[in-house]
Amino acid sequence: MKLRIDPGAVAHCRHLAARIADPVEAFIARHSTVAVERAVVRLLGGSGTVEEGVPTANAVVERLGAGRLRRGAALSLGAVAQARAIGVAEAAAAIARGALEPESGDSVPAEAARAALEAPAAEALERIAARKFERTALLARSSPAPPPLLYVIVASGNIYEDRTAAVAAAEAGAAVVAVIRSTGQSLLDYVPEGATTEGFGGTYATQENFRIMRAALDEAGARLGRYVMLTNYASGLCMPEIAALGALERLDMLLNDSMYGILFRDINMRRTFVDQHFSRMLNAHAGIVINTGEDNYLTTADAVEQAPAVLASQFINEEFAHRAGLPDVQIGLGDAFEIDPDREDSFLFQLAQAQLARQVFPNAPLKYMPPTKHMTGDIFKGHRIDAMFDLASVMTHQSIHLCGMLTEAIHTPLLGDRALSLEGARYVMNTARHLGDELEIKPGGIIERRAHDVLREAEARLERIAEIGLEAAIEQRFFADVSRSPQGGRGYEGVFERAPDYYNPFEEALRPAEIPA
Amino acid sequence: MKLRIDPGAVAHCRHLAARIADPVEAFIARHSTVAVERAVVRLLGGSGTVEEGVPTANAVVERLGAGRLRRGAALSLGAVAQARAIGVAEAAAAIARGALEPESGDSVPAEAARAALEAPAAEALERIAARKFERTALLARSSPAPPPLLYVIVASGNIYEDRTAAVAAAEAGAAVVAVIRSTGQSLLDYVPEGATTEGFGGTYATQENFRIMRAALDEAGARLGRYVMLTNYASGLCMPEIAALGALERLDMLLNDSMYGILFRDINMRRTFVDQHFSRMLNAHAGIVINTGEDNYLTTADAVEQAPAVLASQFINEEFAHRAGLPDVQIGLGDAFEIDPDREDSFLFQLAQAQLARQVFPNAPLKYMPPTKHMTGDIFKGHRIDAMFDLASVMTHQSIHLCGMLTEAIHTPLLGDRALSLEGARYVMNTARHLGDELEIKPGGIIERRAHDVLREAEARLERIAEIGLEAAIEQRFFADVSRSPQGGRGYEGVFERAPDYYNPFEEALRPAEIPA
Amino acid sequence: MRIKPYGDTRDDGVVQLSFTLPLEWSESADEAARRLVAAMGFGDVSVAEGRAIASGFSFFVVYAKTSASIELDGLAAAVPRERTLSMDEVDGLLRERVGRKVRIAGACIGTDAHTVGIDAILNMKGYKGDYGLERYAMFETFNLGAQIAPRELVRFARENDIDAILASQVVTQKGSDVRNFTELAELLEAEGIRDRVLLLCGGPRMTNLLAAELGYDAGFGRGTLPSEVASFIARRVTA
Amino acid sequence: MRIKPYGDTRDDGVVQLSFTLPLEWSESADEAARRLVAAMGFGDVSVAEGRAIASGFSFFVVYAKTSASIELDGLAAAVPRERTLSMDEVDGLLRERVGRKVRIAGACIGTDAHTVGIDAILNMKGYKGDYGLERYAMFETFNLGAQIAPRELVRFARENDIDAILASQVVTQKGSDVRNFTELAELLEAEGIRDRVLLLCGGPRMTNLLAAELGYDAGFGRGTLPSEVASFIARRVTA
Ligand code: B12
Ligand code: B12
Ligand SMILES: Cc1ncc(COP(=O)(O)O)c(C=O)c1O
Ligand SMILES: Cc1ncc(COP(=O)(O)O)c(C=O)c1O
Repeated sequence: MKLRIDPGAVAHCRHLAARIADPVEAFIARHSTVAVERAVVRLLGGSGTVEEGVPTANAVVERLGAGRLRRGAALSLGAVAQARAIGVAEAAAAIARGALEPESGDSVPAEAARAALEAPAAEALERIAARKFERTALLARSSPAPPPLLYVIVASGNIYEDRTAAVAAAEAGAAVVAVIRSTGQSLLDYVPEGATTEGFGGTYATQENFRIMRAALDEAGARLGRYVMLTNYASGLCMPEIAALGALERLDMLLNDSMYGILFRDINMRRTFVDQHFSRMLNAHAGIVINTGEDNYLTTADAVEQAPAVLASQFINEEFAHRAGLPDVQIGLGDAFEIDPDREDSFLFQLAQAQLARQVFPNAPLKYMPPTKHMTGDIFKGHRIDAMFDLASVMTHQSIHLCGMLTEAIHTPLLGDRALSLEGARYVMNTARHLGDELEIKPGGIIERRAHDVLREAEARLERIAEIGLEAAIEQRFFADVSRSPQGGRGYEGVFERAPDYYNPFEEALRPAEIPA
Repeated sequence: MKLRIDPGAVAHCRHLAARIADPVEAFIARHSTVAVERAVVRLLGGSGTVEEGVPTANAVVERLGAGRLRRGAALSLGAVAQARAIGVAEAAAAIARGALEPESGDSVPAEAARAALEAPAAEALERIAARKFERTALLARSSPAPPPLLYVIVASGNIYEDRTAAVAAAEAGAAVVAVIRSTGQSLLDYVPEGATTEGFGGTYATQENFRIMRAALDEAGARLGRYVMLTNYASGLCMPEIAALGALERLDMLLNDSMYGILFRDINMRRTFVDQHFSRMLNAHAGIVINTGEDNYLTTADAVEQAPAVLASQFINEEFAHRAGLPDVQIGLGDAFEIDPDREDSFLFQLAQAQLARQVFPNAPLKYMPPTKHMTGDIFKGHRIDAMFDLASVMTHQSIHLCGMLTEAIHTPLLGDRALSLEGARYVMNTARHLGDELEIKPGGIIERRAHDVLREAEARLERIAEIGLEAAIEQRFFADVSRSPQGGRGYEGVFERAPDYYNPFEEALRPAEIPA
Repeated sequence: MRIKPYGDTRDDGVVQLSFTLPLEWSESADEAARRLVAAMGFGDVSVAEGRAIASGFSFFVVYAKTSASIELDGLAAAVPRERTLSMDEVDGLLRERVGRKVRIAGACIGTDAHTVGIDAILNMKGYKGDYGLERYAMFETFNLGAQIAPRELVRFARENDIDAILASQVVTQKGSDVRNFTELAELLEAEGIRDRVLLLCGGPRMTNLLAAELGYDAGFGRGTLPSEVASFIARRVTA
Repeated sequence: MRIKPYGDTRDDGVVQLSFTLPLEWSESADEAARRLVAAMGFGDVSVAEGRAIASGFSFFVVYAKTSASIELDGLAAAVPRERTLSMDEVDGLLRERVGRKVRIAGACIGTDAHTVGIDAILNMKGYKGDYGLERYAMFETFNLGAQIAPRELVRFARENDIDAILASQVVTQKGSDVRNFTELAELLEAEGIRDRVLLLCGGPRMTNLLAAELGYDAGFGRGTLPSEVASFIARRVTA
């Protein structure tokens, strides 16, 4: 099954995305955020909490103060460590506790401070690389089911129930398990600590929770003879920190979108731009596949109208990802099956959109999201809508397949719901395994015309965005029908201009030599 | 979506089917059965029951005795009527009651007896024609949903609950409602009388039950603005009588297969051949669409292996139907979606088979039966299998679509099951309405190769059957893996050779001038 | 009149159930399922499907008959359903009897960010072709949006002379909706302005009965149309 | 140990239900459904879907929590499950202890024509790769086929010195299976040969418990393998 699409238009879209990214990248290069600095602190060993449960990373950033922070948290930590002849991690812990004053490093020359950072920074990057090689080795021994990767979510709010659910899902055929975060976590300006058993509509993302899940899935994977991937959510006020923790705990995927927080959580856009860049550099190094959030555009607005916005956003997300050093195989662009199921020929439109994405981004592990908006309490009809979604996915060779749940409109998935969903997807995908390869799309027919229209319209939008700039475009509701201003939204106070001698050892080490593809 | 199939092979199959039918037709022309004669009595007005609930038609045939019957029941009735100067219906009733002796007409010349039959026979045929025109008029005023015709069954055992269920189904979108017969009715050598409220796995087919359903569906249809068709089952020991009653009560379809009773109810083959012929003549005149039973081959044996048998049987059923005067548009050839759902690419095989039937019988209202054999107590998976069936149906333009039930493996459909099924079918067919038209089958791919194989193999089987004869072929397990002998099975005692002056006014009137197409 | 579930015959009481048991599958697991459903009070229990879905977990589909029935008389009274007024009627009523715009504040409270529902009620565009409250001449609406702390909503109401508060909760897991709604109602009491405002809540699982339990004036569930809410407000502020 | 249904948390008791009510849909129909499920003894009743499916009929999907639980101890004993013997073991046992072929008659009784199940047990080919009784050296099997009246089966058994009768019923609507099975058992009693034969029944809804109630020696349900039946017969005729 192939669409005849205009390669010139596709190339032009990529060119426009680059033009859109340029000024944003320039901004990113000149700024940092409290979240980026906290991630640096964590990578340098600043883990755990101080009194009152404040994470060490937050306490350090707090105590360094705005002025010092402008040079990068790392530099202060290196200086204090150097001055006191202690380890950088120790310095961080001491500063966080208030046992050492940041001033105590002020006399140390930048050179020396940087030198003190060298070993711990290299060690952190090596730990991450080691986790990545671990994954590679485990994957090499794994006998996976045929693609796409069947992906399910767990979201009980209690990490131990989530663990039970995740293992059960793995046994029932899941290749990827994502732990949905508690509502509201993305608006917290810190990462909670420890194993958690209370959350609403999801479970807190914490380093300990990551560990618990990773261990359980490794154990299940060993038993089942196939590696089971673990996923969590980065986008939010703590994007870079979650990326750091995910890298350390061998998560395999992270939800990481260059605009999701802006549009859907009213997080400041500049904060998000800076945060996504650094977090993605870490994802790249960790071999973590990012999942972008274009599907969200379709859960609120009309899916037929929004298809061009999805495609335009995919080009932009791809461009930002490339600039952070992510190769195509780590860019899980989002899409969703959200067209009104009761619309005549809606399945043809879905095929057009999914196949278009497949051809435009041939090497990207496309993330295909299930029907959600049009799911109702009629679980029987819902199960059928999900079946059609599964069919579209296998026909168009999507890569990461989020299994739809028959109870989507009712509750976060029950253990039994997941089993039904996985069984259902396996049935549909197996019975129609090669259907897409055995059929051809009628030239000039409904499907092809629709794909053309979407591509043309995306191109037109990208052109407009390139003209007015991404910030203005977001303000003018180009995406998801919401308007956000450059200085509005949450977390803007955490964005700051870098001092001329700003230093971030990880950024230095991970800066891509050239934009990969 | 089109398969490239060899028109020569198709033509050859038809030619072989004609060769197969020839000797059988010769046999039919020389024989009649008690059931044919009872149908004649009924058409001539012999309705109701005599004491002990024995139907008048049965009593008449009984009292006429074998000798007289060989000339056809009509002739005796005409003679008695003539001799007593009463109506033919009156004669039948009197003979049945034992109030008149059949001998009382023995002196009447055949000429005179035939003359006495002329008016009542013509009147019966006109009544049937009037019901047919009624249907035509109702259909002309009807605004049907897009094809295929959604067909559901009711089977509570109680005609009044069936009526409730049928009206509810019509409201939920059914275009055709079939009342399944009680298990065992097809082995009764008489048609029960009156409204019935006790049956197992179905409801008795009686003239009164037909009336009750017809009235209810006419009423619902008027309210809904679309004609709702009524279906019942002919094949069995009373094929011709059910055909007669169906004609009189304006049924729209009848299950009527030239071999079903033989294979699945162990009814004698010669009995069946003779019965099916006359019953189909009546179906033709009544404008009733027949439904053949090839789907049954697949409910017991392996559906992949049996596909050629299905196609071969379709050719044979078509040929017999043509010879009874049925035009293509009244020949609802059966097929079914019964391949093991867990077989890889099974959906491709289903498409191949359905599309092959569509192209080989372009004008036949194909009857597509849902998955039954592989349905289990897992109603959720079952609902998905049914969804794929619905999809195959709309993609290949099937005509009469028997909605699959998620509870197929559990119970005869509940009222709610039917609603879910209809809703599900509507969803799938609407969302993929033009999918079949917008895709092309890859030349030489899995689908096309499978269709070729089935056609070739059907041709080979028809060749063998033409050589050895249909009776021998049935004995040698060519169909559904069962063996039946020409003189074995139920009802053989009811087959008899016609006397040289055998007379059946309806057969005379309805004998097709030439084989229609 | 009492009615029972209808399978294929009046009063047969047929019900379909499905559930998961934390139990390794075996034939005795099927029997466990059968006994469980019998213990729930059902008769004619038939385990149509029972199978392992993971180690230590089995899934079941069961059909059974209930002897429970429900009395219909009085039911309509328990769920009063007044005729929905047209936009003109609502505006007319308010113009005549209140004589000024009724001030409405809506929000999706707590950490809940599902604004589509409350937007559907408030925004101009409305829902399913039914215009939202913004479109009414006699309403002045303030849509505070997502993730609004109850405290913030109460402060806004006090500072802006709000007549009616509309709170939405879509995430219901572990009773988070009940918790947030309760907090809002209690804060209003604590601030002493509960009787000055009309307090409405809504969300896909809300019912009038639950709303009453929570101390709200009304609750609106799945499929609510803006005009139904408008009618309710108009009737209550003019009652 | 007692267990309860598992939704997403141990012992949460979550159950899914669906049913039809003979009731025109309206919001009060949803409330009727809620009350009905509450009357069945469930808590936290949430009507996820309620809608008209025909005039006078509404369909509902409900999630609710049950307080019922089931005791696992002793359950395994109630559903005894002996190890299935291999074909060689069965034949060996019979050769040694009976010393002649065990004569088996099977049929689908009454008006039921569903022979696939009994064929699966009896025919050479068997079921799911497990050979049927015909294949065993020490069984002599007679498969009478479909729609065999109980009387006919009894006559056959008497005239042919049958050791074990295998009766199948697939159509279960309105209790027709129970009726036919009962008739068969009573006829065997009446003819005085009940204790001379081993009497087995089977079908998709059969359970050992139901079989015992009907006066049968054992009952076999969905998914039965021929070897399980063979083992049972071998053990019982040599016990
Ligand atoms: C769209 C959507 C989202 C969007 C929300 C965007 C937005 N701006 O609203 C996005 C993608 C961001 C999202 C995120 C999440 N979601 Co969400 N989401 C949905 C979805 C698909 C549709 C909800 C919707 O828009 N319905 C349409 C509106 C019109 O209906 P409604 O809300 O019921 O409103 C009507 C009535 O209830 C009533 N009403 C509602 N409020 C009020 C208030 C008043 C005063 C009145 C009078 C009436 C009224 O009137 C409305 C019109 O009739 C549902 C699944 C589903 N199909 O229902 C899940 C769902 C609600 N989400 C869920 C969850 C858990 C989440 C997440 C935690 C992660 C996840 N699993 O996806 C995050 C966290 C978000 C957060 N912090 O709250 C769960 C909630 C589970 C539960 N019962 O607790 C659901 C059910 C999905 C699931 N099965 O897991 N989600
Ligand atoms: C195949 C089939 C047919 C075929 C039967 C062909 C044949 N020669 O058997 C045909 C097409 C002819 C047919 C006709 C009808 N059928 Co039918 N049919 C089915 C179907 C699809 C599969 C049954 C089957 O073969 N199962 C496979 C076998 C291997 O499983 P099994 O029977 O359970 O047997 C196993 C065990 O139970 C056990 N077992 C069974 N018997 C015995 C006996 C002993 C002694 C032992 C030890 C073990 C044992 O061992 C077997 C192997 O594990 C079912 C639906 C379904 N998916 O289940 C409907 C179904 C059984 N049919 C049904 C009905 C009502 C009919 C009809 C009345 C009309 C109709 N609705 O189709 C007619 C009437 C036939 C009649 N007079 O009995 C209903 C029964 C409803 C009910 N619960 O009462 C069903 C459930 C469909 C439905 N939902 O309406 N049918
Ligand atoms: C890209 C992306 N990031 C994060 C999230 C989750 O964010 P939150 O935890 O704020 O609900 C989503 C939600 O689906 C997403 O698509
Ligand atoms: C052609 C045909 N006739 C009749 C029947 C029904 O026959 P019976 O009433 O014997 O079950 C069927 C069953 O599906 C059939 O396919």
